Amino acid sequence: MEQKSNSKIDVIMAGLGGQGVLMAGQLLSWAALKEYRHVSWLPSYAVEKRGGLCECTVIFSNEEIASPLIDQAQTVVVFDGSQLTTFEPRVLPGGMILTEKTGLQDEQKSKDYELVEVPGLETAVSMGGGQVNNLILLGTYVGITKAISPELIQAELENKFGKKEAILEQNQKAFAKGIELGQALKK
Amino acid sequence: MEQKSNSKIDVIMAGLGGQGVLMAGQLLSWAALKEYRHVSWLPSYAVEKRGGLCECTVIFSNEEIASPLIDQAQTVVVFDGSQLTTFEPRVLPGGMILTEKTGLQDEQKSKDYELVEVPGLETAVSMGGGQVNNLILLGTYVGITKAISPELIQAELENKFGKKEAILEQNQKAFAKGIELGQALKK
Amino acid sequence: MAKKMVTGNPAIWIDPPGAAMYCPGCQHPVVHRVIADVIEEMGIDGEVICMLGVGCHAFVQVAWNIDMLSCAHGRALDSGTALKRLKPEAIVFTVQGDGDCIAIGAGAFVAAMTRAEKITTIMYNNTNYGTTGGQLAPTTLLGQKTTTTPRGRDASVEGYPAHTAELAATFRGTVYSARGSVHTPANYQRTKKYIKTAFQKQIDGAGYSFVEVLVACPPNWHLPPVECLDRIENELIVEFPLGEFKNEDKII
Amino acid sequence: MAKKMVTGNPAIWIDPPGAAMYCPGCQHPVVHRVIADVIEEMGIDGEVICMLGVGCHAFVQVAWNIDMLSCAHGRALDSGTALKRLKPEAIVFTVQGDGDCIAIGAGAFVAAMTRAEKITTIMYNNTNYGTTGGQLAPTTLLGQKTTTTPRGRDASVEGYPAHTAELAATFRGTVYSARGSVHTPANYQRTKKYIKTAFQKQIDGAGYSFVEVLVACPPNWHLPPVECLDRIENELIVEFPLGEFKNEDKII
Amino acid sequence: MAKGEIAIKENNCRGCGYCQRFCKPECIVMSEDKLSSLGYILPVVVNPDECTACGICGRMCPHYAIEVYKYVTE
Amino acid sequence: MAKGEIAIKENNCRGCGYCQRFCKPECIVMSEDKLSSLGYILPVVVNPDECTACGICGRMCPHYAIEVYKYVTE
Amino acid sequence: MVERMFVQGNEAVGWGALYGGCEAFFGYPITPQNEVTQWFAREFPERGRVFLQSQSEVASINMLYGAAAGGFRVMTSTSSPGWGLMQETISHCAAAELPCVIVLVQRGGSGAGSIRHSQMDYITATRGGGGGGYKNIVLAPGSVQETHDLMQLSFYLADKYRNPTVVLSDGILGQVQESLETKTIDFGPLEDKDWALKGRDKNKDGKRRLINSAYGVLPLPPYPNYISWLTHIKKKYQEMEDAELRYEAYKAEGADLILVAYGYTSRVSKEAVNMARAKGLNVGLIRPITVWPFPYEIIKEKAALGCKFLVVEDSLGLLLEDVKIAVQGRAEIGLVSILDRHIPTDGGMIMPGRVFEEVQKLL
Amino acid sequence: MVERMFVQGNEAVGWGALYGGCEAFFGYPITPQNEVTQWFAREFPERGRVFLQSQSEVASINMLYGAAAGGFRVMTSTSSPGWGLMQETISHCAAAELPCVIVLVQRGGSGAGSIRHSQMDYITATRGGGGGGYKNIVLAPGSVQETHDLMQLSFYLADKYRNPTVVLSDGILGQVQESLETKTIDFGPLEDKDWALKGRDKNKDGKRRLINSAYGVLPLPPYPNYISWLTHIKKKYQEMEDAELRYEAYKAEGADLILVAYGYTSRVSKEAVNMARAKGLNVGLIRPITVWPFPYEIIKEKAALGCKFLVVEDSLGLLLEDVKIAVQGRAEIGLVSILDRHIPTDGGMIMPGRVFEEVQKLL
Ligand SMILES: Cc1ncc(C[n+]2csc(CCOP(=O)(O)OP(=O)(O)O)c2C)c(N)n1
Ligand SMILES: Cc1ncc(C[n+]2csc(CCOP(=O)(O)OP(=O)(O)O)c2C)c(N)n1
Ligand code: SF4
Ligand code: SF4
Ligand code: SF4
Ligand code: SF4
Ligand code: SF4
Ligand code: SF4
Ligand SMILES: [Mg+2]
Ligand SMILES: [Mg+2]
Repeated sequence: MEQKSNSKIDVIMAGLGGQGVLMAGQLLSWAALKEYRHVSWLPSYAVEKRGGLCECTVIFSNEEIASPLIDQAQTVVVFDGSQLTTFEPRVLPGGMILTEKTGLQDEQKSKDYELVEVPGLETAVSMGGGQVNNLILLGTYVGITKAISPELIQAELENKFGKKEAILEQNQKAFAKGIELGQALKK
Repeated sequence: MEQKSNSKIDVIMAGLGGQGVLMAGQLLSWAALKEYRHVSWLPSYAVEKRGGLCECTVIFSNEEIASPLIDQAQTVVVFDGSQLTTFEPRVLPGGMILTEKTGLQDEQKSKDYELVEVPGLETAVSMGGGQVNNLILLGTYVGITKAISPELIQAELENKFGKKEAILEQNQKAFAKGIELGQALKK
Repeated sequence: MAKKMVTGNPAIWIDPPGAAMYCPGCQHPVVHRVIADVIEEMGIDGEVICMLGVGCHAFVQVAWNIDMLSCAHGRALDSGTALKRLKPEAIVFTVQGDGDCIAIGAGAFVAAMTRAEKITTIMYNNTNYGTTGGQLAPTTLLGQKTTTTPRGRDASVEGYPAHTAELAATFRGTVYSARGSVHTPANYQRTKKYIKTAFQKQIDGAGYSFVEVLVACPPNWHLPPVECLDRIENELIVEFPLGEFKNEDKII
Repeated sequence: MAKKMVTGNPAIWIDPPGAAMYCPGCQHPVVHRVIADVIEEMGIDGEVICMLGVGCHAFVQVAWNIDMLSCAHGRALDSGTALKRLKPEAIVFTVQGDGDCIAIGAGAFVAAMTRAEKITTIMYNNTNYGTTGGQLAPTTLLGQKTTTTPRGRDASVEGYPAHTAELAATFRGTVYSARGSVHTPANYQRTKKYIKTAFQKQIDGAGYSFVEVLVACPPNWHLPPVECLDRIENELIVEFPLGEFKNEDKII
Repeated sequence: MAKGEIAIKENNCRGCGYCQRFCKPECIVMSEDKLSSLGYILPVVVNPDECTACGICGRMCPHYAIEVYKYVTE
Repeated sequence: MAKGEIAIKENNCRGCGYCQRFCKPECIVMSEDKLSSLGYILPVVVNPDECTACGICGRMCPHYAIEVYKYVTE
Repeated sequence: MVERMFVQGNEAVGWGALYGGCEAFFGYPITPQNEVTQWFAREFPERGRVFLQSQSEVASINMLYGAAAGGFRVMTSTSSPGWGLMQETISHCAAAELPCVIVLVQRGGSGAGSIRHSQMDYITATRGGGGGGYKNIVLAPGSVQETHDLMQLSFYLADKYRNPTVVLSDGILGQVQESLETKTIDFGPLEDKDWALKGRDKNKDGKRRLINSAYGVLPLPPYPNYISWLTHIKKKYQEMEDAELRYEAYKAEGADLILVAYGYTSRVSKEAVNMARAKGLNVGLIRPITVWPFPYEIIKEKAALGCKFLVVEDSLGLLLEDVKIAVQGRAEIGLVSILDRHIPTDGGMIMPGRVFEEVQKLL
Repeated sequence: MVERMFVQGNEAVGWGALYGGCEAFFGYPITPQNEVTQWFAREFPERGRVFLQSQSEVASINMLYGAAAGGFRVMTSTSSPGWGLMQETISHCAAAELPCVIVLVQRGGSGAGSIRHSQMDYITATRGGGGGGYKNIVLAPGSVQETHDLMQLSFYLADKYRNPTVVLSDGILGQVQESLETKTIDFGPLEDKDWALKGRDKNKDGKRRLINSAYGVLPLPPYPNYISWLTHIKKKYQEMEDAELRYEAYKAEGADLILVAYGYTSRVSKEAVNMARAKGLNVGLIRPITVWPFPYEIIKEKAALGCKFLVVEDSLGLLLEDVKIAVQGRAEIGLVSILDRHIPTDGGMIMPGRVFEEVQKLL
């Protein structure tokens, strides 16, 4: 489900606190800001302090964005496989859910959307650390949907980690790996 | 203007802070409580702390008292002669103003009420102290209007000053003198 | 022979009959005079800004010819803090009652000293809430009768008299703390010196400065005015000793 | 061979995983354990009533199996005062953060000590506002970076660290004041003794008792947990010395 | 000989008696029966010759009722 | 010989390292790579024989992740 | 036992509280309610009940919070600036469902205001001035006797609904002295306060009690989440609204003009009604006794019958808002406001004659 | 100079204040507005402006009181429990006519409440929660950009009317990040603050300035008595009401159903309007930008045309009261409330789909 550039694009990223969900959404927003007139990023998380459910909605468009909160998005990226059923209702009919494979147990309940299982954590660990899985999943999302040009994200990573070269490299690699994964999963 | 017992009786007492206006009104209220089902006493004074205008309204009746605040009373007792004009509008047409003579300068403006001038302060000083003038004026009011039986006031004085015999006596004498004055002024 | 006025109305006094609002023998206006004298002598009447608390002291608003702000009860130090931060060149001082400063105002007081605000407080201690009719204050002496301690202050119920000047001295941000009185001419002069020193600390940017002044409140002490002076001498200064508790040139 | 549990969950603990709500290395739950131990050892778990402030300490409401009231920010001492006045037989104690107690709560704190309330306070000092994301507290050290002092606390702007236990000791109504820590096992034991003594003072009806405890807050100190312990040893106890500041059997 | 003199503004006076208490040379005493228009007992100057113009009575008067003047040779 | 033993509840552990810091006989060290389900580095018991059952690790653990048992002869 | 006395409204607060079973008073001095505080200082300790002067109104209300949590009948009293300071914790009391009584003797505002009477706190009393859209039950006495009676009712209702209750007085009602008959009024039985903090071992079920003003933030019983608490509280507010409405209708039957007033101005209005009736004018009065819940329905009914309204209120027009909501544009509404005060002393009061004038204009 | 950035609503508060000429921020931490305080801590000192963390919200507002008296543009920010604590002195600011800006990022109430979004402080913001029936001007932004813009307007209006102005945000608007273009907006000239305290010698006329929140208690200029002050203040409130009304009407022309919402729920409502329009339903939105003064007239007009209303509000129904006053019983009013929240995390939010559902029910 490749996105038409310049239309309105929305995505919900969801998972558990600590999985880098919000950061992935922000990188996407910052990048989108370079191409779109309007961008919104809305976080939401459980009241308990640490480790609860957590999500963010990212929308970009050249028209005014009516609401930064939406019931359902074109795409939902689930960062924790075990949460797939929780977030199934959040995808638009005909949309796509991209989910981390690890933890996945439940069957896809509704057949009304396309499910893509991403071996993100596995890949991340093989690259030297589970903590970059958010970049892998973001890359996969961008690779599949072409929501934004990957260079913009790479540039934002530089803005963010510019001085910390090792981390920057790790993240950029992970993101690139995600793009690859995405292209492999959807061709 | 003798009052019919058991009808509704109201009076405004007015003067300057420190002249014993409020106390006179309270003595009258306490006494009335023995004869009437309903009694109200409402003080009102200027905001500045000491020495400003000051008044209280006393009402007693066997019917419910609609309002403890009234625009005009059957009788107004003015404790400071110089304030007569200020309080003229507060008497009912056909009512009576009883005023302390000392300080009196202004003419009676309206002819719609009866004016009684009381040489209270003069009498009080002759009895040994200006500070009992409030009892003299109260006595005069009771003497003229028969609003309440004088014994009830005397009893309240005893309740109040019982232990301080000298003061009690002075006050009781002043009150009795007021009654006399009242009777003399109105026969 | 010519005559020169020695004691009249301070020049920064707009309306000395403002003193008419005080009860006979109240010493608030005496302290007002001390402060006015200091401000005049230091020549700072055009630069001071006074934050009034809520209490009998606040009647001084009809009197002093200086810029003044009447603040919320207990909060003059918060308001003064903010103004001083924005106008560091102004000489900002609060005048407050004992209740205003150390009952409802204790939070603001502790905070101002913790932050080492460069302002000055003069607190009038009459050992009760005069304005509202003579209730217990934190400064009320043990055994003292007030309208809310009709049987006298009882330590087991209402605790112990608050020692504000001593408390102020314990804070690092405080550079000056003193307690004076005006119950004798000599103490009048000493208090004047304390207040002058307190202002000077602020002008020097040293830190927070505080002066407590004991004042007579005849109606609520239920004493004739002159006996109030004896009470200050015989009872108050026993509990609340006079003098300087801290005097530093900078925060140490 | 049989096994006997030496250290497990305190018996008055309903839900030890409540500790899961704390950041890795937070020492709040360690102090919770100390208090629980004391309450158990004294056998008073059926009689104590705890007034919670607002701050990270308040998560303990999911844990202790005792009666508790969650109070308004800074006001646990007011609420505790009232309850103790009506239930003198209860053992009433407040647990509060440093911000809760000596910033927004300073007014209630000063008043409780002035009135010599027969209650106990345990204050968790993590030198910042942990709950709201690590802002300046009155206890923040000079130079310490917080989210509201991004350049480090500067004495000329934010003043000096508040010494709460020392302040408490200056009040006549306070019979006991101490500062402990749990950054070593020995200090854990000492703190336990302080808290036990504080409760005992209340049980004896002596007066107000207060214990401050230094605790690590790794995320807001921007240090790995074990380095927080070093910071306590090398920096905190220099500014905030440990020990008893007052220990009287009755108000003197 | 008097070094100065005082003027009592009777409308301001509230009869507290502080002036009497503080005048060292006892120039001022509270009258027995002299009342102000508001009814307060007024102080009177009994010993004008002894006045040193020290200013104390004026300073200690809470009601700004005393002005003190010093004689000066021009 | 061990005087007791400890049990680490790995789900509670937050990897702070305090247990390692405080165990005098150095029975506990933080692992290099053993992660809890929440991703925290876990401590491991390396020296069980030296455990004195002093209880310190359990008391100092903020997350109630250690239970300490003492061997007793019935 | 009935005792007859002659006391101020402020003192009737005390007598009502005493006979209503109040166990403790916490308060801070402020004009024009100082006689309330002083009454408790004088009368409570010698009866073994608790009086404590707080260090501020913030302290007063937090003392109520703590004492109410212990299951005690407690109250405070204040005037407008102190009322402002209490708002945060009144909201906490509402959220934690802690019963307590707050007497508000209104003075002129805003700010430090005047130290005399007014009726300018109507909206904050009826809507709550703190965060979160909670509800106070608000009782507005019209006389010294009713002050005494409603004080007792206020404790009953506070306990019944576990909710803060406000007794809304004013500087005139507080100062006026009238005859008062004191006695305990029986409103019926109430449930035991099994929810209160007594120390765990004294609880019936031996389980701990935890009282919180943030139900639903942590997953704790009885409201495991925020929405479950809100659902409960909304239902309670509806119950109070349905069951606790009280008002007096005076000569309102078939009236062409109805005065609406509470507190001291309701007395003034009653006099004005009498003056009008004496002149043959068809005028009545509706006096809300509970100002929350508010008697919207009866006013709406009267409006539907074509009657006009005159609000008599010592403010710039606050009760007026509620009357507007009730009338829904169907009738003319006049206002006699604080700007219509009269009498030379004291910044003035609203007098019956001025109200009657307005009545004549409207008819 | 226009700068484009991507920031939270809470940060837009800071940028708006900066470009609006704010000179000092005094505030106390509280969720969900901590980013506001932190923004000022980071950005203000290095620009030579004042940031000071207060010791409580009571202190914050009293700091505003003092700084505003000096003629400075000052502000604070808080959430619901802190808002409750500010009420006394907001009332003082209104009485003393001291201009200041208070940002209120609403969180769930009552009491300590949730630490997340809600819209439960509508009534206390628009009516004032302190003593005395004063009025705050209340601006309710609907986006990050508008937060920035209305911050600037708030300082202008505060100065123009010498009145406290509230910027009413919520936990969602505070957290959402959107693109923002910053620049100073010119609202026209204002008079010199000749009334401010500068130290007597700096005053134009060389005369002292005295600022008081109890005008009329002492016979001092400019209001020698209480009634003269009230007359003045009433006139001012009327002027503000007449001149400062602002609202957005979105597809409201000829609509059969009009949604009424402010803040975050207005965004949700706009989405619902779009959903409805896409289905051919004749639905529009009225979004009050000033919630006081409130756009009663336009709603009344629409009601007269026979249109229905749906209030969308993350509370139990507070804005609803104003819509009722406007509609005067002439039209059906629906409510999507806090109990209609949806989404598993965070106690829920009101979602566009839920609003659309209700729209369909009403049409
Ligand atoms: C918030 C608030 N609460 C209460 C009051 C009433 N009040 C005015 S002055 C005062 C006491 C002042 O006592 P103190 O500071 O000792 O001054 P004094 O009257 O003794 O000079 C009080 C309680 C008020 N104005 N504002
Ligand atoms: C009236 C009010 N203001 C602000 C807050 C927000 N708040 C919650 S906890 C806290 C700070 C607590 O700091 P501290 O007492 O040191 O406890 P810590 O979080 O460090 O454990 C603040 C400001 C609140 N809950 N209520
Ligand atoms: S009450 Fe006391 S302090 Fe106040 S004016 Fe009177 S004497 Fe002075
Ligand atoms: S923020 Fe600090 S004090 Fe709070 S739980 Fe985390 S570590 Fe502990
Ligand atoms: S000191 Fe002043 S007020 Fe007192 S008696 Fe002397 S002149 Fe009168
Ligand atoms: S000036 Fe001195 S000597 Fe003269 S009357 Fe006054 S106090 Fe006495
Ligand atoms: S009980 Fe003591 S010796 Fe055993 S592991 Fe724990 S700290 Fe080490
Ligand atoms: S002290 Fe506890 S939480 Fe910390 S590493 Fe050891 S077992 Fe884990
Ligand atoms: Mg005092
Ligand atoms: Mg802390």
